[in-house]
Amino acid sequence: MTYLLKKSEVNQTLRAWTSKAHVYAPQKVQKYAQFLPVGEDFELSVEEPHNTRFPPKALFLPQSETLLKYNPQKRELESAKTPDQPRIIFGIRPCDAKAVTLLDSVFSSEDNPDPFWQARRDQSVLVGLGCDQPCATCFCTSVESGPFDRSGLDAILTDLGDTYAVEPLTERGVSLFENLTVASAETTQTIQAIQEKATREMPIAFGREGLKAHLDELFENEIWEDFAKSCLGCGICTFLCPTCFCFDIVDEVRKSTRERNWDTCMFKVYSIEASGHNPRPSRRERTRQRLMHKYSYWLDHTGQTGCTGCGRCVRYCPVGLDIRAMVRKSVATPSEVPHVD
Amino acid sequence: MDTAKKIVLFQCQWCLYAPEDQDWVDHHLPENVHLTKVPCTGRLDPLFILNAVQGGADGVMISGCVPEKCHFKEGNLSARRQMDEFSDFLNYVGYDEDRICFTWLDLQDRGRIQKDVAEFSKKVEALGKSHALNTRSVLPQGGAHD
Amino acid sequence: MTELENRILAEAQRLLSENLADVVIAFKQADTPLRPQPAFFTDAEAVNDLVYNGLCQNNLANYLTRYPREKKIAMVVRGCESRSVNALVLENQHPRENLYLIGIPCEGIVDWRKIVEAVGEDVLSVQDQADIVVVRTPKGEFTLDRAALMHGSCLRCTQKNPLGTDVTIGKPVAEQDPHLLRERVKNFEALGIQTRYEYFRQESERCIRCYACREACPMCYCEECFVDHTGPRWTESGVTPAGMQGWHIIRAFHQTGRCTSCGACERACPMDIHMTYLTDKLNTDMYDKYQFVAGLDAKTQTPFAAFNLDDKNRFVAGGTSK
Amino acid sequence: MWTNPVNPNPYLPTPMRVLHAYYESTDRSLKTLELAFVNQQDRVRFFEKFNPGQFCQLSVFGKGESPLGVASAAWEGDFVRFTVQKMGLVTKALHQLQPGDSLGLRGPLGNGFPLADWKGKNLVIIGGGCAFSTLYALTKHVQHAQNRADFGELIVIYGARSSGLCMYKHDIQSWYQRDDMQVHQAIDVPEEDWSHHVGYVPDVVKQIAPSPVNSVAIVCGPPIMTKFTLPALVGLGFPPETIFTSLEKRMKCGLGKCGRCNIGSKYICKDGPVFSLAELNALPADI
Repeated sequence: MTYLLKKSEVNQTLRAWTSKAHVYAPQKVQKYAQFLPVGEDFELSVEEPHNTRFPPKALFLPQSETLLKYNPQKRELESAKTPDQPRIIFGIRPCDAKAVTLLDSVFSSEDNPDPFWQARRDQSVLVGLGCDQPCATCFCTSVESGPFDRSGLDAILTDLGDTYAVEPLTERGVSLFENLTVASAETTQTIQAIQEKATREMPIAFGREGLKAHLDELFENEIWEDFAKSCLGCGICTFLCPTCFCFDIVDEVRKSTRERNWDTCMFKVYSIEASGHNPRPSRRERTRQRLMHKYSYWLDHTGQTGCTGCGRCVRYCPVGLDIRAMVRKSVATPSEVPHVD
Repeated sequence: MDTAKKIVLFQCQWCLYAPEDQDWVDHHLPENVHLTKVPCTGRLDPLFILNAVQGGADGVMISGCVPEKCHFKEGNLSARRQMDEFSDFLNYVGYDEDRICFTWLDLQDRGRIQKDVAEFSKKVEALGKSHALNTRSVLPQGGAHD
Repeated sequence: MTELENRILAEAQRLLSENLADVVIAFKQADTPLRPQPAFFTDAEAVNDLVYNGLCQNNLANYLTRYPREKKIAMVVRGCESRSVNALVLENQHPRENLYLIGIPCEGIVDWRKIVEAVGEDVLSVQDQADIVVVRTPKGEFTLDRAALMHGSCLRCTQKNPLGTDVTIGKPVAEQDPHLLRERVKNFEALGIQTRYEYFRQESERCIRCYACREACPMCYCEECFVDHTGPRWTESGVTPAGMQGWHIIRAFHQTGRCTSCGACERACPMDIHMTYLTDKLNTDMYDKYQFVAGLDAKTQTPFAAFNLDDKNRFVAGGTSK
Repeated sequence: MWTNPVNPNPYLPTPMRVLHAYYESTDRSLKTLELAFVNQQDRVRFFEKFNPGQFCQLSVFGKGESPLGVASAAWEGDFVRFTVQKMGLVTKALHQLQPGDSLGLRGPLGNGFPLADWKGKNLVIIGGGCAFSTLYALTKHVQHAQNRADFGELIVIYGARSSGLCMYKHDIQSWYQRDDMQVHQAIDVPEEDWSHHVGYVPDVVKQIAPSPVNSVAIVCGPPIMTKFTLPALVGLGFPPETIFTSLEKRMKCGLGKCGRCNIGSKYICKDGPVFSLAELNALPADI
């Protein structure tokens, strides 16, 4: 069943939801959009053709989060609390929603599930907004996803001009929208056409066949040196990435807490050991780790590429390094497999 | 005393010549004044001052030796340039520079530190609680960006 | 290729083929038309994708400290970059004799964000012409006024012509009023202390601590940055107000007398945080107090590396400042 | 709105108390801590899972956590032993602990040695420096009367830079009296009153030349020692599947989440730290 949600009624709908859940939606911060809680006074910002600049993974894995607190009365450590309030996340793009499902494999793994991640995941309903106009920096169709990928979503919206077509995908999704007008069969066909067109028109950035094996063979190749030369070594690509999940655990002495902060393999301090030995001493190894983790190691772990083609790293790299071009250049580089005579 | 404004005193350990003065600083400072002794004002890093301010200091007082009387010859002179600029800079950012006070003590200044502390306390009291940069806080429940 | 690019290319090829340089650092057209990429040419035959235009937004002096001192480096420098090179030479980061500076009088850097704001994300190509910038997009061609696209730091630039170069390519350009920097600082100061703090609070609040500002800055070359130091930990590690404010205050302050106002930090920032207003203040103060401008030459010590008995004194007898 | 986690918080350390703390080396760079559980149910849970070769995250609150290999066998008693080399912030704080002091522990973490696969085999245990601590745990485990029959011959080769840096001196001295094992100790440079081997561990291994027949070799030591010992063993005829080593990397969570100890398809904390040379050869050289 597909429903119709008038754009003019979106704000009102979101506000109505706030009575039963925390509602998050993209809102303008300066000149970009970011997921923020919907309050009385808010301005939805979904008009940009692509995702928010700051990734919504932060709604599940906040950039900084308290894990433990010291209780001075009991003189012992206590666990930080987890949220148990239902949440509705409105307007998440399919690439970001898919990224959340990828991160589930890390944080909701059967051995040692992360209680903070788990609590937020269990409480959240994801209402996705499909991309009828993907940008030039987007490449979701090249990485097993697409502008209308349904992974992780409870409902998906398609822009029909002055209305959104709503396709609920789960029970939770249905419960949010069941009071709306049902779309006609004709409209359903239009939606399908829009979705297919968007998917079809996205150029394929690189071929994935044999990519992993090829990258593995390039491990010692000079190509990494080449990529790393202009790389600044900042954390933009990884912090804005919806699938990067590395974190650091830090004791904040003055606040008596143990916190975790996002961390990135692009920093030198990330891997340096107490002895002074650093397994990834230069940008060459660090750039390699970032790319290899996404396009090779993720496949080992989950069978899926650890990239959803959201394009943020491409859009915001200060030296114009494009991960798609890096992959293409890798593909074009012959691997030197040592010949056994 | 809990309404008194917090003051952090960075004291060069050589600047007080009279043992009674040092004893007063070590043991009899008013409760709202927190003492951090440094080997020389030259050891002061802007980060020390910022840490005090972020931790809620309503005033920061720095006491050191007069020029040419520095135990390390010229530590106080290089500190002067840096600290002067840093307080100008904090003022620019939004922390009132009147809340930072520098005092230089000489051999004949026996008994002056008590007066200086009292005077500065009065001044800070008049300025009231400082809010700018007073930001050290436990993360909100649920973490940042939630 | 423009005539200017041809001349830079010829010079790069000459330097490499005559073995006058081990590497030529310039820009090349890479993956996105909005941001040419820093390029490192080592082979005279391979210098072909070199570009130079207003979209070259990085400060190339940043890459100087990545090379050992013996390396002979040739580098394309604009006014701010030449000052950064001077500041680095002063700090013994590379011997001047192993540097060859190809100077280019600069017309100012075009801020790619302003292009995106004007025409949207999808840009096919950009042509930087004297007074206009022509942007081709799937929606059509746009002609934009170049002056309106300039990055803020370039609008206030005081040194468009490179200093102390080995060769200068292109005609010198007229310098601007050196008081533009001061004007901005004075205007900000006039806002009142609470407004100033509120501005700083809002700017720093958006920080994601990716340290792109640090990595983009030629003067941030410390082996260990103060935020990475763990014993003791100087600032809060997270994206907390204290952590983010502490980072921006101390990062700027460590640039006192060293910052050349190139604005690379701001251009790298993914969250559009304004931070040059902080370093501009420090630069203005250094000039007002010590008549010092960073990077004008490679000899004059920075104010914080020296002191004088007659310095401004606010250590007052009687214990009150001022 | 906020509740305690439904699942146990895996980042919460169990409270421990220091039972004994003593210096292991004459230069005071190595200190052994024997820790007791404050809560008995934690002890039960720990020993249910514990296997030699595993590690724990020891935490000094306010300083952080440090991954350390367990240096005791379960049968030794209701305590857990660690030997700590003073290196960084946390280990410095660990060195300052006195008996009675409290600290936190998360663990046991990692896979540990695949003892079940080694049943009936001869064990060649090769260690160097403070990394010998987990091998000490392995040796103690094997030595126990209940376990000894599970394994064939036991050869221990242990090298240190100098005699002053040799750990567990008295106990190892007593091993020479045992007839169920061979002990070889080595120091890097000659010293007076040193009656054992002199030289680097890889050379000592070549000299002793343990037989690869029905054997497994376990190597733990500084990277440079491991780097040269592994080929030495291969040279002696040990197939890569029978050579094991324990890797170290910077770690934070110890649960395969924080991403730091990732090497190729593996997380050292979760899939390791013990790997066979065959497994290592299949991983990228990112160590």
